[in-house]
Amino acid sequence: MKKEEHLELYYQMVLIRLVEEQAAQLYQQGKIGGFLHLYIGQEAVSTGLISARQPQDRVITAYRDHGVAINCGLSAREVVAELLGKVTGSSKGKGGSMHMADVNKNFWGGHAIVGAHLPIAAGLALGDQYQKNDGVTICMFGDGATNIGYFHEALNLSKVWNLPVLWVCENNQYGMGTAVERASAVSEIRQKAEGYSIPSSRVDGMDVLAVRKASEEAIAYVRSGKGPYFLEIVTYRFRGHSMGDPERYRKAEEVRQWQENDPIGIYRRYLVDHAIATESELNEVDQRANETTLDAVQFAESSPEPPAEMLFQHIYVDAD
Amino acid sequence: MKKEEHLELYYQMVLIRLVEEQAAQLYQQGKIGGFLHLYIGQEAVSTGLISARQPQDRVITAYRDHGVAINCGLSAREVVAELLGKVTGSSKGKGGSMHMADVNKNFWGGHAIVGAHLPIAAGLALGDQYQKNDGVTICMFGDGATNIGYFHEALNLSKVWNLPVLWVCENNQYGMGTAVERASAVSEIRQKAEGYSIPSSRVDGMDVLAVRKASEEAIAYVRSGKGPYFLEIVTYRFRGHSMGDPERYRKAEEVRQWQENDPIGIYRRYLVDHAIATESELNEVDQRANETTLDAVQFAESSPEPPAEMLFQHIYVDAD
Amino acid sequence: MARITMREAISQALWEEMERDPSVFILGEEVGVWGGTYAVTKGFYDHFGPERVRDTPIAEAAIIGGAIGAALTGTRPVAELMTINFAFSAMDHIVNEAAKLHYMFGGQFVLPMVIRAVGGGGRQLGATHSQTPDAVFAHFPGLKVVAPGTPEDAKGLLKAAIRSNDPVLFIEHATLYQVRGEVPEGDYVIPLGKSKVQRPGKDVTIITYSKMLELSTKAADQLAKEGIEAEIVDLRSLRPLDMGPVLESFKKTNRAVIVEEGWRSYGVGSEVAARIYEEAFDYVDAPIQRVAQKEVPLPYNRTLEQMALPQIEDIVKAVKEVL
Amino acid sequence: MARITMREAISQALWEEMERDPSVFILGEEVGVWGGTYAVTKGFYDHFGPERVRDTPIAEAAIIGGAIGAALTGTRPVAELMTINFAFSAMDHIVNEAAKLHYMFGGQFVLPMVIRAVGGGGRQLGATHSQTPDAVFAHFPGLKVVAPGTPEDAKGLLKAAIRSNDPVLFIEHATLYQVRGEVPEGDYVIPLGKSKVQRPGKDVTIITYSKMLELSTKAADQLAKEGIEAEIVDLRSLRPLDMGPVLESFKKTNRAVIVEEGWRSYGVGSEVAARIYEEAFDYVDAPIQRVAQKEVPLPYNRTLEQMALPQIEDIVKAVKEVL
Ligand SMILES: Cc1ncc(C[n+]2csc(CCOP(=O)(O)OP(=O)(O)O)c2C)c(N)n1
Ligand SMILES: Cc1ncc(C[n+]2csc(CCOP(=O)(O)OP(=O)(O)O)c2C)c(N)n1
Ligand SMILES: [Mg+2]
Ligand SMILES: [Mg+2]
Repeated sequence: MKKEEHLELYYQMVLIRLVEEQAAQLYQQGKIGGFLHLYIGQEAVSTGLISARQPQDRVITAYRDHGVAINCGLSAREVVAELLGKVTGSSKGKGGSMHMADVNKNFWGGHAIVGAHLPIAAGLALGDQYQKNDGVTICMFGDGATNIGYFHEALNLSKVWNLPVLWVCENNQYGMGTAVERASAVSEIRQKAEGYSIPSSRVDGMDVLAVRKASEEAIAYVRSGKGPYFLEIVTYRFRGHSMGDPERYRKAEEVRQWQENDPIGIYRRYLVDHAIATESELNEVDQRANETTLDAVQFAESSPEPPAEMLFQHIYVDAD
Repeated sequence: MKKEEHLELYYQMVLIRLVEEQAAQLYQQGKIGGFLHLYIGQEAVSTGLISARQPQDRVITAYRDHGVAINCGLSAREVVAELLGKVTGSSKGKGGSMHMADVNKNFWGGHAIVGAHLPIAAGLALGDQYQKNDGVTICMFGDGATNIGYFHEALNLSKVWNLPVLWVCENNQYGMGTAVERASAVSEIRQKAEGYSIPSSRVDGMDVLAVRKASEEAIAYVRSGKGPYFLEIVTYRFRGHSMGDPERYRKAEEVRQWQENDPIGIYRRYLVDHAIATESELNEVDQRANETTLDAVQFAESSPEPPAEMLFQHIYVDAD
Repeated sequence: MARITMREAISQALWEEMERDPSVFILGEEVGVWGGTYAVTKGFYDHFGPERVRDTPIAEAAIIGGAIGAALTGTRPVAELMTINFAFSAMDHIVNEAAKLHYMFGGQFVLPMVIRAVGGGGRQLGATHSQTPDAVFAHFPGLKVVAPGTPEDAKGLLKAAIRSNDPVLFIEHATLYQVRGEVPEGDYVIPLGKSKVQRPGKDVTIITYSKMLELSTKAADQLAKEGIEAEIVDLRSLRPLDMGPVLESFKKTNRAVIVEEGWRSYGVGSEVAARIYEEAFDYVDAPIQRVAQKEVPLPYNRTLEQMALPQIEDIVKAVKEVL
Repeated sequence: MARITMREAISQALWEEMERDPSVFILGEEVGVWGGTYAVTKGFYDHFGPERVRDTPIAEAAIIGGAIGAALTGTRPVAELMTINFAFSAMDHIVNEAAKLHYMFGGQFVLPMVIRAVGGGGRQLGATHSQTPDAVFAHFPGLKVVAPGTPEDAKGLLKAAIRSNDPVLFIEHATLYQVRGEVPEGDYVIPLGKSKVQRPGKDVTIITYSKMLELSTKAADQLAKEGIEAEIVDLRSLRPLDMGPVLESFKKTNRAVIVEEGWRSYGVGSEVAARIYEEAFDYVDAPIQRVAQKEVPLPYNRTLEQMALPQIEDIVKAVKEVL
């Protein structure tokens, strides 16, 4: 890996972190409505994963999507503007936090119904297979999502039809307040893949390079035509499920311990220890990410609201 | 096993066969409407399975339910009357072929939406667990049903809550016209149980005694409080999926081969070969089953239709 | 003009669109090797092959979700739900995903997909397999809901649905498959969302669609013998709902009966009645009548089932009520 | 009388019924350790324990299916769907199983179960999380659908629902949880399926329920300042739908506005309007008006969302229209 690539990964992780810290503040100020699910703590997962994709590879995820959006190439401006419901947002202010997307970046959202995007991901892969494209569909979802029927139907179909889809479970230990072992028959989620004869692996989601490597292998496997693959990425969310979570379900001590494993800190140390970058180079990157974030907030705040007539736009493509 | 027990099992299998052969005729005559799914070829499955249950054990199955109903102790009269839509039928003529049930016999139907009864079965088991009853819920379903989300949600829940439920997959090789391997990621259905860490076994469904033995063990396991168990019973339906199936999806030769494995013939030979019963004793049983069947048809044909006012009965328990 | 069955009309529409556009393909339970539970896709598997006529597992959410995803990539899937009753097993994907994705992502997502589903009662299939819950789906903006009553409409509307860039729920009625009617030769398309006068008349307006068009026509025949000329307006689409021809007819007859197969409460008739009152209040000469299914889960027993379903006599009676 | 919030009223009803009857238990996502996403079951887990306050996996079909099965064994499960939007993920179990089993098996199956579900828009949750699809569920005979608008009703109706032997869908509105109202002391039950006059008046009848009762009351306050006395009838149940008080009021005022939060087409207003016309045609002095949600998937943006939702001014305007 080239130094610039390292710095780019590091930059993305810091940018996600800073954008989300800003988002938390904007939420407190009442400028963001609805639900806000922060990705803080999980940045290495999508950063490593998506850095391994080719442009023709589609990405689709759940509502915890800001980081994924940024990794897919959406600008911080579009992301924050969407959070503020502005017309300059990636979904023109109609989708909000849970519904970021950019079709041109091959990022297919942001989906708020738990697990419902898995059959859609199978369909994206089917579309590629049907059209003989060589893209891989990368579908991310939480540990909690693996208990709903959609998961089952999608995984089964992907195997039966040998679809080019990479199933990625972000096991952050909880679905809202429910610990994995209280909701799932198996606590190593990858074991579920065995019920579909889908090969799998499990990787440390706090180590961006480990995630990247595992993802490269997994994507290559799928692209080779061998069918679906299942990747479990073990991680942790540092914040509540969404803003306003009382967090009665876990101990502060547990959170603290995980926070010592901050994926950004780990990577930073790695870059310095392996003399890939100096502290001051990394500080510069931090600085750049910070500027981009502040610019994004400024841009979003000064952007216009969607015009009133937009209420009745986008119901149908064809006029009725 | 006592001789009478053997003869009882044999009797039930023959009775199911004869009742269904009559049903096929009544269908041709236009006396039965809707769908009619025959169990012919699969008699050893439910006969062996249900012979292993205690009275407190609940049974629930899909729409292919005539045999199960008879094994649960419903009379041939009630079964045929329900087929004819008569008020003397087990569901007063309101349910038809797919909706036989008798709560007093702990038989909970007869369900027409594929897989939808699996979560209900989990609930039956939950009710027993909650009330500290020692019953086991026996839930039967087809191979095709294991591909729908309901299967997944029910199995997962049963393991997470350690519910006293025995999952029984009747793998008759096809879901309608779709062979198992064209619809399911794994063709040994029991492999799916691994995704839930539910122990499983697989048994020959043409051998009633093998089914009974496996069922006894499985039920004992569940009753001991160890949680759910998964039993795959391999069988074959000799007739079409329902009446009027063009059967383009399988070769006559395949059907013929399986028919040589007729579970009734196999058992009959076994009883004679092991000197448990003589040919003439078995002929007497056949004769008795035949009389019961003819009586049932006669009873059903001469039974009254449900009265018109019944149309508006049973919508609610409590008057509104 | 050829005289063909509804089944043939639908089958032809599918076949011709698949021939015309390689991005069109079919997926669903038993659509391939079996040839379609209602034989609509008979012969398709052999002709178009397993890539374009795809048998699925029994997994309705995956069928509809899969169609959504494939549509997003630019193909034109036609997903078949064996019956509309199984649409409840894919409800989230129909009403929360297909109906909303285009809007929710600010117009970025385009879903050129069709869901074909067979509905209707009258075949003693019991409560779970006999529903006509069309109004339920028509409640959701973002979805288009079409339910033809004649072979001609079925063919032209299905072609329009397949060429449409929006998700369309196309509801067929199982007991109409055998019904014959004239169908134009060659390729033709009938725009979605247009009601149509299927029978002219001047004394009363009968508003209906799908299977009930057949019953309404028979009722109109009976009424004609008594000198009553009923005009029949066929909605054909429930969303968008085109009130134009309905109101035009009503302003002429001043009397209306709405006939639907589904349950009365929160059904199609209530919406159409409410709109007529709103938009043609001054033309109302008598309370509008609704003919609909009795509000019970449909029983298996044939007599009871028929008691619950709307009958020709019910329509005749309702017409006489408004006259 | 105590003045408590809707949240407290519902919480009390649950708590008291669980104390009263050991066969009552709760299951759903985050009902236990978390204390309920809307804090309705806060403290329940510690008090009643994990057997009676059961956190479930994210598996809506299993939650409802599980409740059905448990109810069949004689227990009284109260299943919570975190929001009514997720009811679509359990649609088959709600409308094909819960609503039909009693009928389909000739009365043998009895399902004393409640499904609690939180609905409503106005919190910028986006199109999939903001729906008020009450009419969709009310379409199905066999289900009872209740949606209270005051703390008093919420408590009394929820108790009735829990004691009922039929499956009841109990719809709560997220933005009503903070609303306060007088609630009688001690144990009381309000029978299901009864509409109620919540505010007397003589000039116009406003028919509404749930959250829209609050807006309608505010509209009535405004109208009162102009000397217009609106009578408000609260449906409280959508199935069975009790038209008694509606018709009684309408026969007095001869003018009606129906206010619902959900989409207009195939909604609650259409049914109520159709029935008023059918049952009180001679009393109609002006076309009945419906106030409802604009027919779009609800957008995230606050301004657009509020434009789509019914507002007090819309009600005032509609009332003036009918006068
Ligand atoms: C079908 C459905 N049920 C419930 C919810 C409410 N809900 C939103 S997020 C969530 C937890 C999901 O957990 P997980 O899949 O582990 O993802 P994470 O939040 O940990 O990223 C729940 C229950 C929903 N959105 N959709
Ligand atoms: C949800 C749902 N989808 C589709 C159907 C139509 N259908 C009825 S039976 C059946 C095949 C089921 O196969 P399997 O589970 O193997 O049971 P078998 O008929 O072999 O006993 C199908 C697709 C249905 N009843 N419910
Ligand atoms: Mg999680
Ligand atoms: Mg099978």
